[in-house]
Amino acid sequence: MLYSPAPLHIPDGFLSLVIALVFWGITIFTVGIAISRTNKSLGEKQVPLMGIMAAFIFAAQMLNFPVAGGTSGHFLGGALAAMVLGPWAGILVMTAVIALQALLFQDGGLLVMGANIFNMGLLTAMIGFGLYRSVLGRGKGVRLTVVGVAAWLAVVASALLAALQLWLSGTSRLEIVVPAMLGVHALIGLGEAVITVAALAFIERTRPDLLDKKAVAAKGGRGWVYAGVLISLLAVLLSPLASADPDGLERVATDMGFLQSGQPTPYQILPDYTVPFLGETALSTVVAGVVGALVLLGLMIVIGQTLRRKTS
Amino acid sequence: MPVTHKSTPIFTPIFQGCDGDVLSVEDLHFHYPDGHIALQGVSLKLCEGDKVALVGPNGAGKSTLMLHLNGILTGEGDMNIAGLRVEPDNLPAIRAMVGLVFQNPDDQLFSPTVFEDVAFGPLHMGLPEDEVRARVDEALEMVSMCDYRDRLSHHLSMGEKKRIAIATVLSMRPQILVLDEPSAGLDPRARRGLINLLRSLPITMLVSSHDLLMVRELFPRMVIMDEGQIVADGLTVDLMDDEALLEAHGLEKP
Amino acid sequence: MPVTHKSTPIFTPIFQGCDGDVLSVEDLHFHYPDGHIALQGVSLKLCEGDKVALVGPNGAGKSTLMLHLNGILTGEGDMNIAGLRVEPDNLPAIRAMVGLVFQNPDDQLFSPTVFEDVAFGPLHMGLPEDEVRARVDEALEMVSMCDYRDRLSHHLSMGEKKRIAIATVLSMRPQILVLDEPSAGLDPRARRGLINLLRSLPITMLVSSHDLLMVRELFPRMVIMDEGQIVADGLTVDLMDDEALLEAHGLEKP
Amino acid sequence: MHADAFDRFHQAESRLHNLDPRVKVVVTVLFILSNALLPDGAWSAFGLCWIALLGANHLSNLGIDFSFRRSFIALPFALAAVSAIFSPLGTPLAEWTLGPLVLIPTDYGLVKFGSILLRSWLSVQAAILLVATTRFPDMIHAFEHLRVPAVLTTIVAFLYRYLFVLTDEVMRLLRARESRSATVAGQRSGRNVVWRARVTGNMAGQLFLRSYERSDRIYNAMLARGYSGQMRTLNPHVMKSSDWSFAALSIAIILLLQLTGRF
Ligand SMILES: Nc1ncnc2c1ncn2[C@@H]1O[C@H](COP(=O)(O)OP(=O)(O)OP(=O)(O)O)[C@@H](O)[C@H]1O
Ligand SMILES: Nc1ncnc2c1ncn2[C@@H]1O[C@H](COP(=O)(O)OP(=O)(O)OP(=O)(O)O)[C@@H](O)[C@H]1O
Ligand SMILES: [Mg+2]
Ligand SMILES: [Mg+2]
Repeated sequence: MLYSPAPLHIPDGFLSLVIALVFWGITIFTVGIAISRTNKSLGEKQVPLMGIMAAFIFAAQMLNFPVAGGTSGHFLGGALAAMVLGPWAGILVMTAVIALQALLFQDGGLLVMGANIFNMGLLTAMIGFGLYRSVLGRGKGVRLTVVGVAAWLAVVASALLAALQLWLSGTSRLEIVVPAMLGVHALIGLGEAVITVAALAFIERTRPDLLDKKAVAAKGGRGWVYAGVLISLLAVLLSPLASADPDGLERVATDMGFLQSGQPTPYQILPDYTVPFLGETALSTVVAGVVGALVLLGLMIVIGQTLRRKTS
Repeated sequence: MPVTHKSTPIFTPIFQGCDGDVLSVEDLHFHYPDGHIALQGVSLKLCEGDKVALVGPNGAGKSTLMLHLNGILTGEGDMNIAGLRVEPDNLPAIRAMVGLVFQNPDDQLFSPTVFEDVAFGPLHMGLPEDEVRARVDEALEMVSMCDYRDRLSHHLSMGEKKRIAIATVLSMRPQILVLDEPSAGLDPRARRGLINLLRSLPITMLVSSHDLLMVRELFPRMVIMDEGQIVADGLTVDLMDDEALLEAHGLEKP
Repeated sequence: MPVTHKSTPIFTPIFQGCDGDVLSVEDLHFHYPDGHIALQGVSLKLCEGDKVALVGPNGAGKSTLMLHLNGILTGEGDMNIAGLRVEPDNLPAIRAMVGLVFQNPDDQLFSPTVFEDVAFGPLHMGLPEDEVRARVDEALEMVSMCDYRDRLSHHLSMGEKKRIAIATVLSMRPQILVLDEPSAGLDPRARRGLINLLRSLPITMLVSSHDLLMVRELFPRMVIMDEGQIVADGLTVDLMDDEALLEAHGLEKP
Repeated sequence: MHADAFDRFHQAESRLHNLDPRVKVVVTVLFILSNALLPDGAWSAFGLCWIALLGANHLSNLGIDFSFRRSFIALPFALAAVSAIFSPLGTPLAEWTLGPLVLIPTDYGLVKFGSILLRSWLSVQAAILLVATTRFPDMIHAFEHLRVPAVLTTIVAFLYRYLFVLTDEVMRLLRARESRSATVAGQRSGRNVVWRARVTGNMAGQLFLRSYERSDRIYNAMLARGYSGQMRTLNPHVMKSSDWSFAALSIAIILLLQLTGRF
């Protein structure tokens, strides 16, 4: 069968419970905002529009093109969805797609769905829309270049984050998983970039009304630009650090309390024979996770506020 | 005199004038991955210049057969196109010889402009740029759509899209044109235009259709399919008169 | 005796038997947001039990007119449905009276199961659950598809989808059934089934179609549209005989 | 593509098929959660989990090895966990040099790796069984009952419905492209990768526009039937006492599994 997306859908069992729950928390919160935002901007039309668009992303993921030696490039679509539909609608659309893939095809797990939605929906929306929004109104060359870079970065950043989640869960060694994931997805990202650029250029030519400056700006405020640029920079800085100097990242994580090296059960929140959530190691991991979640929540709230001010 | 078969899968072609020099299909069987049997022993021969209509009820296997003719689907059986066996190594060459036009022109037209779409085939064949341009112009000329060269395909009417869809394969200079339900969804005026166009194209043609009026008008030879088999193959005038035969296969005398 | 208009936008209805008690449209004008003028002065009256065919070339404005009949598009002009003016306040009541079936059943059937689709209309009218269930059963009965209640829509064949699409509006017990090209894309057998179904439904009907054979068989009255105007309205037998008229508007005598 | 290729539901008459979808969804999620909670190396608990799954398979009338036969979907992803074998913790078992890398598998790492695989494999089986015995529309109803926002469930319902329509479109687009991907003797065909990717991009753009315009038509069709922004649905499911007892039994079993894993 043709349906075979890139290996970004993490199955159940590969992430630790804390990581899975923390990302569920962030995802639920963001999707909640997305629902109310799209409800306001799209009104009663949002249900059919986003349902069909989700089906579009799903179907577009079947599009492939021969690369070389029998392999073929695929399309993920998160960045494109955010660029044409706006970030909030993009997030909802990707959420529906990922939920269906998990529920119908067991492609990606249920407990880790929060993380999958974050990686492939939220992150791609921030980078895709943020960077695209930053070059609105520029010349076509600049715009399309940035679109390509954004699409590539969105894929690479998703892969990087997935690798980091696997590492933080104790599933993979940093020095192996990061280069492996980045290597594969840096290539996949190239295909994604060309397809996204071509698709956007196509839409611009045939239905310019959907993509004119005003229409796009109305879908999300400048807050997205900051978020997008910030996340992109983070991805760009973190990737080489993680692949070239994994020990460095490990040290940083240890210092920040994400990892407790040297103890017998470093990655578990429920060490054997201790009451859940009261073990010393567990507590620190949970606290670290919560702190991380709060930071991200703060970021999202700031973005939300900016948006509201912009649109009102 | 039409030959009709009830359930014998082996078919004796009646057109013995040639031995299928352009296309010959011998006892072709095919089932879809889900197990559905779509073709069960189809044999068919086409000669240079033949214009043949393929009719039959929904689900008869017409589209499935057509997808075999340039190797998009591959069942069991023997197929030759202009002397080349249909097998993986020959596919690229065969696809240059069989021009397949799908029912819905929207599937056929995936580029933003008409020019890019008509140029896709020649470009993919690796032809030099001048040649590509010449071929595009020639193909558009044949369907009388020269003025549409730089238009966006998305905004064309159904009838225009059909013409362009035909041009996209004509630009590859095929030996055989295979059209899947070309008149579906056209209004009478556009349909009339299409009929005139098909009449004017000097090329071997296999056309599936539910439009028996068009079949009667345009195609001297008619092949009836049902349940994955060819149940009749003969002169259109003869078969159209056999109301019992038509009735038995979900058709209606026009 | 058919009345034909060349370019006078004001139209005198010939069916004076009633004064449009079910539907009356008076001098309706409409242009799309991009400026394209789709309707320029359409007037039409339908009486209880009328079965009227709406024919005309692609782009004549048939679908646009139909979208006005239950207020999805709103142009300038006067429209009354069963005595109710078409205006925002009356829309919910009007949508319950006009059952609009779109050309492509895949657009009409948007729920995963047949039951949910047929129940959609009654549910949105705010009927109680028992009533909804009763209506669904009644509607499926009318199109003879009771066994399909729990089937998944995407498993249906084209002809089955068309029937279910009609059931989705019958469940709202409409006064008028408005069908956009119901026979498009059907094979002869399914088309025959549809014709029998339409004949059996005891309800006022306005049906657009390119299928003049079906029109002749089923609809005593026929309205010809072209370029956003009604150019003829009369008995089908009369209009079908007027080859010059048909020819002038891209139609062909069947 | 024929619609059936995507349908994972398997028709059969069984206890599991007739169970209220809510119960099935909740029990499946609890089972997966319980897997995640089991400590590394709780082999007996993992074994019991599988026995519980076999029991469920048996109840489904689909064959006792039904979920097992289909459970290798997530296997490719196991590659990501291979590196866990070389954990810095635990007792080294060997030492392999691979170019610049020195790999030291440890007993702790092996246990970790094995546990990750088992957890994932058991969870996937539970999900497979859920999907095979529950029609997708019923699953959507279950989520509605479970208070997932209606917007989301409706979007997923639309996605499910149009999945088939749009993947069909994609299949036809791909076929059309394939059938014009010809060569002539002596020419290098197919141009370069960027051109091919661009054509694919055009196809994506084309598909986007058609989908977008289709959503307009669907919206019209909804309006015509009285839609005014509020989706209404009938929820056809009522919990029976047998559903309650199945739920209670399953939760008891899951608690038991947890106890086995911890003591
Ligand atoms: N991808 C597929 N998978 C499984 N079965 C298929 C698939 N495509 C078609 N079929 C089945 O194969 C049979 C032949 O289909 P085909 O499309 O060739 O019929 P057809 O003669 O072209 O009909 P129509 O007049 O409706 O176009 C049908 O029963 C159809 O349901
Ligand atoms: N959304 C739209 N925006 C702009 N123009 C449109 C739109 N929809 C239709 N039109 C134009 O309005 C005119 C009338 O279209 P309409 O769809 O009503 O024709 P029709 O009679 O139904 O044709 P057909 O037989 O092809 O269905 C056409 O010229 C069409 O191009
Ligand atoms: Mg066909
Ligand atoms: Mg129309």
